[in-house]
Amino acid sequence: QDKTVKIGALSDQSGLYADLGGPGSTLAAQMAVEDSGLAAKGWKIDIISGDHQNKPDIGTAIARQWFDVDKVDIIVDVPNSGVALAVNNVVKEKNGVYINSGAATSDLTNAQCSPNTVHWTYDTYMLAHTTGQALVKAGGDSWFFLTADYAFGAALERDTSAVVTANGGKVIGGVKHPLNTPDFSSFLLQAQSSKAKIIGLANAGGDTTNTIKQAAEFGIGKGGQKLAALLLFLTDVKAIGLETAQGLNFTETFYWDMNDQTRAFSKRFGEKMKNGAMPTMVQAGVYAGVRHYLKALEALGGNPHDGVKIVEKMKSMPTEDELFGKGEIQPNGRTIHNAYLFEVKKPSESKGPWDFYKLVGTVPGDQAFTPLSESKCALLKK
Amino acid sequence: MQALYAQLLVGLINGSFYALLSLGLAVIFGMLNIINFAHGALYMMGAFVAYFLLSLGGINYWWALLIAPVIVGIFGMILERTMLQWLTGLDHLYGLLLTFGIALIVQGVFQNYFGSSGLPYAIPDQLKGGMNLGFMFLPVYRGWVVIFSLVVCIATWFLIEKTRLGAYLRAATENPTLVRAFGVNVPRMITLTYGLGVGLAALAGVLSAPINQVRPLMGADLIIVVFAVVVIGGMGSIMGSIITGFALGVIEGLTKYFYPEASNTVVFVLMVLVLLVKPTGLTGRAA
Amino acid sequence: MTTLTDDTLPVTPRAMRDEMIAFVLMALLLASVPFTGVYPFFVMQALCFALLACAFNLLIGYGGLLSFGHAMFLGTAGYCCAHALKVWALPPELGILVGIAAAFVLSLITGYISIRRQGIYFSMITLALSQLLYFIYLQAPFTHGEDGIQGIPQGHMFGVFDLSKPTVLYYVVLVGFLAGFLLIFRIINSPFGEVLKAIRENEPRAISLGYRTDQYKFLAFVLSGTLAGFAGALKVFVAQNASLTDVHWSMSGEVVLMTLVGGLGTIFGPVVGAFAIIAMQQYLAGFGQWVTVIQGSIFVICVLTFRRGVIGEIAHYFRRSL
Amino acid sequence: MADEFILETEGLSKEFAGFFAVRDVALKVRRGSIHALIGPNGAGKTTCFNLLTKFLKPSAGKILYKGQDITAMAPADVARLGLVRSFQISAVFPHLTALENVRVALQRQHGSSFDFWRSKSVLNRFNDRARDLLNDVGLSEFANTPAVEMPYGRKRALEIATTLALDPEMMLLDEPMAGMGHEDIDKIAALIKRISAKYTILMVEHNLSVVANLSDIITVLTRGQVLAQGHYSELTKDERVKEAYLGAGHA
Amino acid sequence: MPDTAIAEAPANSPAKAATGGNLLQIRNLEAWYGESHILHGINFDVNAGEVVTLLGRNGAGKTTTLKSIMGIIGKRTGSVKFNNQEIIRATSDKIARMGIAFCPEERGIFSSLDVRENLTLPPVIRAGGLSLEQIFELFPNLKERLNSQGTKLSGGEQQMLAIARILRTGASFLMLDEPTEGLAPVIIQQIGHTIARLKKEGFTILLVEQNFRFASTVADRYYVVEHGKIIDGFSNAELAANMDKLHTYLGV
Ligand SMILES: Nc1ncnc2c1ncn2[C@@H]1O[C@H](COP(=O)(O)OP(=O)(O)OP(=O)(O)O)[C@@H](O)[C@H]1O
Ligand SMILES: Nc1ncnc2c1ncn2[C@@H]1O[C@H](COP(=O)(O)OP(=O)(O)OP(=O)(O)O)[C@@H](O)[C@H]1O
Ligand SMILES: [Mg+2]
Ligand SMILES: [Mg+2]
Repeated sequence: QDKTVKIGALSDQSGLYADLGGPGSTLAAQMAVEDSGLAAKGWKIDIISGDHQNKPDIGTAIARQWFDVDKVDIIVDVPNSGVALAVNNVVKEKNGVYINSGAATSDLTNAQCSPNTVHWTYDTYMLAHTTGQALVKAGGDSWFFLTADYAFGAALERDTSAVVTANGGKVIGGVKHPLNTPDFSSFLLQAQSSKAKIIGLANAGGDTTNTIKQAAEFGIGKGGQKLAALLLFLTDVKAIGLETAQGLNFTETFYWDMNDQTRAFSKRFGEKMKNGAMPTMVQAGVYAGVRHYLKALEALGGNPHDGVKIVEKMKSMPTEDELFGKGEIQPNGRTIHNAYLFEVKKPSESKGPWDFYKLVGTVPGDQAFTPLSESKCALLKK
Repeated sequence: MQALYAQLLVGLINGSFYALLSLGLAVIFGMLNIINFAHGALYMMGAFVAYFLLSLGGINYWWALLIAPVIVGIFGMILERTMLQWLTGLDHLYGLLLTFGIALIVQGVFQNYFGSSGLPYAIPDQLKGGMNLGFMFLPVYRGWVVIFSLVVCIATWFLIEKTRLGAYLRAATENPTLVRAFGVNVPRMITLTYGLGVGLAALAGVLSAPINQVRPLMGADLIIVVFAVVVIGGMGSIMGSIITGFALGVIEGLTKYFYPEASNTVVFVLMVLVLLVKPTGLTGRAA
Repeated sequence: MTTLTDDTLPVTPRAMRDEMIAFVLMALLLASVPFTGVYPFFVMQALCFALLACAFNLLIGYGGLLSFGHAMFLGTAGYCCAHALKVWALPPELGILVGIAAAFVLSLITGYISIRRQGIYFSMITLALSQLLYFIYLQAPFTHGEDGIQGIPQGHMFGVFDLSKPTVLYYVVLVGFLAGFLLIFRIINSPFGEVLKAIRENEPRAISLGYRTDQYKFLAFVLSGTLAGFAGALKVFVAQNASLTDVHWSMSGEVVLMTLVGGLGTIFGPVVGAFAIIAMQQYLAGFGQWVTVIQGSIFVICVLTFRRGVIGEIAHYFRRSL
Repeated sequence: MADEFILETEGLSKEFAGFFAVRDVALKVRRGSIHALIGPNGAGKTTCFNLLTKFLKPSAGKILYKGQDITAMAPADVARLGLVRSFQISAVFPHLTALENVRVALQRQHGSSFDFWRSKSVLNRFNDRARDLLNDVGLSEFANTPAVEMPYGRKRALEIATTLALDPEMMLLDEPMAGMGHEDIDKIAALIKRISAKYTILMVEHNLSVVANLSDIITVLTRGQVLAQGHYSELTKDERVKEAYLGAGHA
Repeated sequence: MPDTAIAEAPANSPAKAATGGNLLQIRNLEAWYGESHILHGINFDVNAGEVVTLLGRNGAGKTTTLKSIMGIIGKRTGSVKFNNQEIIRATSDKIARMGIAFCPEERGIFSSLDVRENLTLPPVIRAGGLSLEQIFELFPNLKERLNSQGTKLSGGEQQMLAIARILRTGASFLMLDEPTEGLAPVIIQQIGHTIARLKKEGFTILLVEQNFRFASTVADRYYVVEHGKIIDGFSNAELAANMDKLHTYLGV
């Protein structure tokens, strides 16, 4: 057993997820290595980064080459569900370790779960359950969905609808819009005339931000309807601007301004970022994941270069770090930690360039994520 | 029925962008005989310039409407002078390839510095709010976009088709050497025309900034739709591209209402249908 | 119309011999890759793209038609092959056939629509058609949208060759590539190729000689599309997935770039171009955001100063056709 | 089939947005003759050619070629029947050698044009015939020269050789001498004379001495209509022809 | 700057030019198309008010000479003086504005313009050109087809249009490249008359002709071009004496 580790941060470095993952994720991994203090104990830990450009084939090619040529032990981040699933197969084939933080698909810990994979931060199941449940309970009992017309959107809508009905709400309509639609006015008009109390946005990225902006333009908030963004990141809110985004409800598992520890970490992080950006939950997840991985290695007393073994060790240790607090990794690879319901502040309430969120509620991890009893993961059957 | 009116109107708004962009393409095509693949990137630049003007210089929307097209137009003229000009006499496809390269560079640089998720640009105060038209709530800004782009389109049409300049432009497309030998400074005219076409793209960019996010890739996918619009219209005339632009916006809008799954594809499907019936496009002259 | 390759060198028996020598050299070089320690997946990937670029080049370099939608054949064949392997559990050789057949059918349809317009219109129509297809695949259930088809079984070729072994896979891909390449070489130097050249040079004259030129261009289009499909089917085994990337228009752009860098209308140019661009993407991957900028710059530089491409310049220098 | 006339038109008309470029033309071309079509500029000669070769659709009238109605055919099909035209601007395949230019035409006739799986060496069987044709038009020493590099007059000759390769029964030549120097004119004229032994030729030409020397019969068109028809000597005496075409000064 | 200087020079107005004097002076003109060297040192003069004809075989370099004067050949050296102004380096639009007009052999009719637009396309550079009425008098065909698309005209009509449009501009020095090509004899006669009349009105004309019979009815002087050089020159009066030589030069 040697004490060398090579970490590959595979992310979208220039495309639409670059801001929420990208270089920030690499930085988060670096900080995790530094904070682990292993270097002082004689460990040699290197980090390389790669750009999968949101293309599964490029992602797998890089991953394969990392394992074959660069002798990488662990791949982290990997936003974009398509790439994430593709890389999942490679890591399993090469018996590496895979800590995904950026991808939403809950398949990673269900149908496609793998003994080499840990899924941190969030997934579609969690998003649907937390936001949906909270809003119905707060009186938003009739829903209209604007859904991106592809697998991710459909899953999100399906899961959320189930939650809404289960909690006594009603879904009164919905419209599927094509991915990357620049103009949502048609769809918004339909949502408006449906008179639903909540307009659920089962989409992501640019589609979500565009919908929110244009909804404001068409006076949708003023008519008493409320928008629920099922997936929204800090960087999205930044892009929309508080003026427009104010009052939005959504769920994240990390926000920089939660407590002293998160603030301290985020300050250090922001100083190293080009535009002073605060970490997103994806980047925070990378940090926490790498920390936990290194802890497991340390506990093993060296690097066995055996993915399954390391992940087993990781699952056997409870997780705990400054950013997500206490938690655990379930046998299917799902990390369990708290999820938080936020509301976007009014511009007048914001005190700084990244001061966006108000905490509305906390959902404990065991209620937020897929219960093991519902998981379709083959690992559980053994 | 009311919903239908609303969808028609909304379609018209999108049509404005198609019209402005395909108009710019038609102007450039008419003159330089190249398909300006960089059009989408320059459209994006227009929006970004407006954003910078506001955030760095405190210059408001109204000035941006004027200044951004000029700045991007000048940038376009520099491109023309330094690169496109060297392609005269070569196959038109090289123009397509060169501008494709330029588009990649411009988009890449902006992506590098501004990421992908987009920057906000607020609707100017004067155009905030909306009107209740009975059948729909029309944001004032959207109404403005339709009217303003109509005016710009018609003005451009007049300039190209009804003035001597237009005749020079068309003649110089066919045989620049000869037109120059008649005493017209063709290179300068070409440069200015490219600037005009690019300026139109930038203007569309400024118009769209408050509606959409200001994003480096905002033009990349749009431009392919506009290409389809151009193929449908046939690029035969300036008026043709304006009318097809608006018409397709409306058709697309209606599709979003009746069969939203197809709204991304409807323009392309229409293109296929038109080509099957009339291979030269609706107003096209034989290529 | 003006031709894209500004000087077409006459093909003499001597030139043919040069080309054969170059071909044998290339084949030997590629065959020795597994013994050199070069990462085989890289070479396999490049080979697939090289075949794609060669197919594309058949259309532009010899038919004068610039397709900006060739990714649609790559992607369609890829999806269909992947589906056949994964869902229908067909053996590899049949999977490849399914992919090729799909590309063939697609090229019949798209060719029929696009072939009647020339020049930039043709480019724009192919681009729009491929974008149409992109959106269809994005929504179609069998492609699994954004996620793509993952974890495709590689299986045993003809029941013997175990494709999950990198070296075996490498030689299968290499044989596929060489076969495709030779076919293209033959097409160019066939009676049909001669007519194609004549049409590119002066279409009205060809018509007046009694050639129904649309049919020849159509055949060239179908051949090119089908061969591109072959590349797409091979690529499935290398990448073990099929995804939207392969149908996106930026992929079509990359194919154009590869061919342009190597030399439009040259026989070996697309191969060299494909290797150059794939290598560049590999080694510049660390530059992240700047890769697009660099690619764009290569486009610009090629078009402005280096229109013949690498092989084109070499051929021009030695006054040979390569 | 041994008709006297190889090509006949009845009431052939072409209207462009209210303007009749060709009106009610009845043309009869005798098999084996050189038939000239002359007339002032804009008389409709080229339009007539375009109608006969189907590059334009007639607005009215009928075209009979070898007794067959070809009014509704496509250009390439008409060429396949043996009715072939040359262009007013020279039409060769510039980067193919003279030999290849001719071979392209031979190849069409003898099939195998779609064979993409065969080596082009199968085309070598056409080489002899191609050389013969080049010989006929005096281009033997240019066989391996790319067409771009040939002088203007030689290109016209090459074009004729290519056309002959199709073994046409009838050739339509539109101003074959336009832009040529005197030497070339004489050469081409002699060539046309020579080939007219085998083929029927319908040509448009403004060079009167050529017309006078070559043609068996002349049709004069003005304003889209047939003004007169006859031999050169007859026509020069016709006052109407003088006024409309030859001009006052003409002897 | 030079434009205005020229415009003020009195000798440049068509009316005054008839007084004679050297209008165009060409020395050691060489020209290239890309790599190929076409003109190898052309020398000749044109006096104001003259009609000068360049004769020569196909490919001798006549057209190239005209194009070099007009400034539309990529690479050219030597000296071309128009009104004592060196124009070898000037761009073609400047040259045109000094009062030189060119009618190319391939006619250059614009298909995207109608006949009227084609006719009025070249900008008027100074007063003194023909009016539209005068032009229609010369070429009645054009008047009938005014609204047709330019290239839909018959070959001969296009030739008329090409000549007609440069007569409008007020340029005093016309270069006509094979103006009779493809024209019916009647029209050729008409063009002969036109040239004679233009000469009378003070225009200077440089003509390139294959049709020697036509040239001999209008020209004052001849130059013979061969292989990119002027190999001979004589006046109309000396024509008879030079016929034999001409036969060998041109193969007439
Ligand atoms: N496509 C067209 N559209 C409109 N008018 C046309 C078209 N083609 C020809 N014309 C007109 O028809 C008339 C006859 O033209 P055509 O080219 O047949 O003349 P031509 O006899 O060949 O003359 P030339 O000897 O000058 O070549 C002309 O007046 C011309 O302007
Ligand atoms: N664009 C060109 N590129 C290369 N060579 C050319 C070009 N144009 C003309 N030439 C060559 O230049 C030489 C002179 O041509 P030019 O056109 O001046 O001849 P010309 O005397 O006008 O002949 P013609 O009577 O045929 O018009 C010819 O040998 C010709 O082949
Ligand atoms: Mg004619
Ligand atoms: Mg000439």
